[in-house]
Amino acid sequence: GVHDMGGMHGFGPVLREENEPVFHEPWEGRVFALNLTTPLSGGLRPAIEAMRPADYLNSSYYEKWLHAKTVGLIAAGYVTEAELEARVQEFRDNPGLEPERVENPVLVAEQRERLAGIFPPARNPEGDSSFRPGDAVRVRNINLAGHTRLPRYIRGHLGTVDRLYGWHELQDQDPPGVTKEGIEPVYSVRFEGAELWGEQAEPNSCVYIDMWESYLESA
Amino acid sequence: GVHDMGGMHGFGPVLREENEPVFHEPWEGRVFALNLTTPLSGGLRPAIEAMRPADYLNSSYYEKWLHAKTVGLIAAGYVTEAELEARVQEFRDNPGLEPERVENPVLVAEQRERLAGIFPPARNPEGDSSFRPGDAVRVRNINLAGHTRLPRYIRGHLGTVDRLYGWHELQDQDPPGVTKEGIEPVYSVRFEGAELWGEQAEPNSCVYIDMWESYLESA
Amino acid sequence: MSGHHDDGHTHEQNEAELRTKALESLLVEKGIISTDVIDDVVRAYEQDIGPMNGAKVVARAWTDPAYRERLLKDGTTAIAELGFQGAQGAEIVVLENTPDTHNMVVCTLCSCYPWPVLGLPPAWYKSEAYRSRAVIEPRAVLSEFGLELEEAVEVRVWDSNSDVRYMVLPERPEGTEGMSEDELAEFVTRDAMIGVAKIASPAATV
Amino acid sequence: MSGHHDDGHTHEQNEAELRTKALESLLVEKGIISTDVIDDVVRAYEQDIGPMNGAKVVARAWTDPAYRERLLKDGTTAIAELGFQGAQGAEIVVLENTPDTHNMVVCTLCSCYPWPVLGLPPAWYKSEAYRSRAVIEPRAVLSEFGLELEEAVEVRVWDSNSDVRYMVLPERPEGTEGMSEDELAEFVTRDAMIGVAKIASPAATV
Repeated sequence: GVHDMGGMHGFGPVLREENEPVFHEPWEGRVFALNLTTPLSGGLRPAIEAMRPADYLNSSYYEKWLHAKTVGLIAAGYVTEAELEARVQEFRDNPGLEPERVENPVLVAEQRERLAGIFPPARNPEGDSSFRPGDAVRVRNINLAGHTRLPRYIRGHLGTVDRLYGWHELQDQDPPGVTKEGIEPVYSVRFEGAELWGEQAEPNSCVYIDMWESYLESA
Repeated sequence: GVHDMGGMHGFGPVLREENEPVFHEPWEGRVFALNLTTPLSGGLRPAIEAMRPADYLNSSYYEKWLHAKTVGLIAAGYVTEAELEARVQEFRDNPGLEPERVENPVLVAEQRERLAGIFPPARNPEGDSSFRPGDAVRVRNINLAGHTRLPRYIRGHLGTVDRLYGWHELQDQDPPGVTKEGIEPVYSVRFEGAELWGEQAEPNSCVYIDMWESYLESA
Repeated sequence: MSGHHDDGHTHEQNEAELRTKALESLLVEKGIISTDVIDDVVRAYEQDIGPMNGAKVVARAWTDPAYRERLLKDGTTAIAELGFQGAQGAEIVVLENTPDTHNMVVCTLCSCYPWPVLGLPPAWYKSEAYRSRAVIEPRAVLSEFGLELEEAVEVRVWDSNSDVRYMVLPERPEGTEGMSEDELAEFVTRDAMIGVAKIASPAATV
Repeated sequence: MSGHHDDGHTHEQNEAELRTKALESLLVEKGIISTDVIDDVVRAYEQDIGPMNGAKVVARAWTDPAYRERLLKDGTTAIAELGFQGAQGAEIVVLENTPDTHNMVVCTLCSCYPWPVLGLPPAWYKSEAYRSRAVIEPRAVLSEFGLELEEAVEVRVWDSNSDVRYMVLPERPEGTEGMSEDELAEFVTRDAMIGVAKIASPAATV
């Protein structure tokens, strides 16, 4: 999808903002925190990536989160679309109305503890791995329609294994919506700029990217 | 840019319209004809491809033409931005106002003759060519920021020359805005689906695409 | 500038319409174009330049083996024999569909299309969905058009990225034996000449 | 549902704001979250979890060679020594910038970022321009940030596509000899820890 934009031309200069706040508007902070405190399996990315490309490019970062979180909460049965739309209408009809405040210090303490901990993705501490640092590898030409961690710009290219990070769960979906089962070695793999971008590569530059073992074949 | 969308996922089903008119609104026909009758060097595509990706995806086909034609007519000095904006304002302020009608049968006849003729792109009738039908070729990994006829999905891939079409002018721009000089052989080259899309390729399918000779190297 | 529209309708002045009026008005005022030139081109593409032209080419090829041979060898010239040429037709290559090979045409970068024989492309041909998907999943796309091809049939997708334009010569359906060229042309559809459909046998629809 | 905002402002109720209110209101009503949980998380990321954390890590690495070694060997554990861990920090790899090697971090597919040490990413890091360009023209991007690197310096771009998160350990600037860890931390910028800037020598700015 259009989210897979590494190496794509046409997005213009990188625009920076001086003294940027963490959240530009209060609702952004609420959406952020709301997402962090109601984790859903699979996270937000598949729903964000399933947005119409024009909508994806026209939505701000937290608008995408809000969209995906809403989709996820409805799918998981936390809220129904009907009650959500009814509630939106209430707020629309009553400008200045704020959500009712409910405090629960026990929940606050629990969430603090949870958020201060490490969130290790499920993984094996060790196992077999096929590649060693220095090995030449080629990225397989995999073109999944669903969520994947293998960007287009790297497919088919030759690289060199830099190091093994450990064993991580697969995140790719095939078919879309169905996460592939499995835990695999994940490597950092180095690709020379000239390999990725040909004559248009900048001098003396390279990309390191994390590759699940099934993305790779010996070269 | 985002216009280079061959093989990109996420654009949904192909939606068809029954009994579709040639033009959905009168202004579309006017824009179409206006473009055809005031040809500008380089055509519309570079300006269309230079649109912000979000605008590109949010604009209809003739909205893109209108945008690019306006950019082109201003750049070529046919109209100034100031007089155009002033005229837009006049039409905005006067709903129902139509452009003044001026008739010129001589111009109509001239345009008819021009449009009924063949528009041959400048090219040599013959010359040297490096590849023969059946030759194995690899597409060079060229990543121009400007207009190019080499889509991303084909770069780096192996194909087979099917036939030589003739000698065509280069259309690529490098740097953006500057069309490369030269006339080259253009071939039809065949790429197997599995070569382009790996395991996700559909069975017994292939792509034929036209390749200027400098896009190719022997494989 | 003059001339109010007096058809009594309130026009919603969308931005594209306003800007088009402004451009046309300025170009006419400057003598670069005239109103009737624009009218004439619009009329030509609305009435004269459309898939009925390609249909005549196909019907001729179905009934005249020598023409068929010329058409497949040099599409541009054979098509010009029937009087069709012009913008977006400098070099037209005709692709023959057979029981073993199915050709379909796309333009992934833009929406290039053989205007002299097919007119202006339908919206779906210009859609991002068609442009992105035709090369990676042509069978899935054909299936949405109602055309299911067996695996034994090779699907060839032609990406129109140069000045060459492609038109498909569909298979002549059964049950059309003895029909005249004009009768045959009635059966030939735009979609079949793009390669996203076959032409149904008239017998099948009785 | 209750509680009118009574600060006297007229709020423009944008759609995202309305929908966020509706979601929060429903989730609170159902007891899934409470208002103060949301307040607490917002406050944490506005006040406690930000680049000042990463700056402490960098300052420690600059002044404690053994820590530096641990940090480069196992970033996650060494960073946790200073009390920084949590969401988006399950595995943090620290990349050492040297006179010969410049590392910079991007996430082309999304906007992954090492929250425990850098907080939430700035808008430019999440921008399509940065995500698309960092891997194909890193030097051009760095140049827009005011950083011109000689060709002899290898530029390494790290695309954060797995659960591993990257943080850059910038070079310690000249003129900071004898400064304390706390003083040094003041000099460390977010952009230097993303790898789009170097840290200026304090002497240079006098």
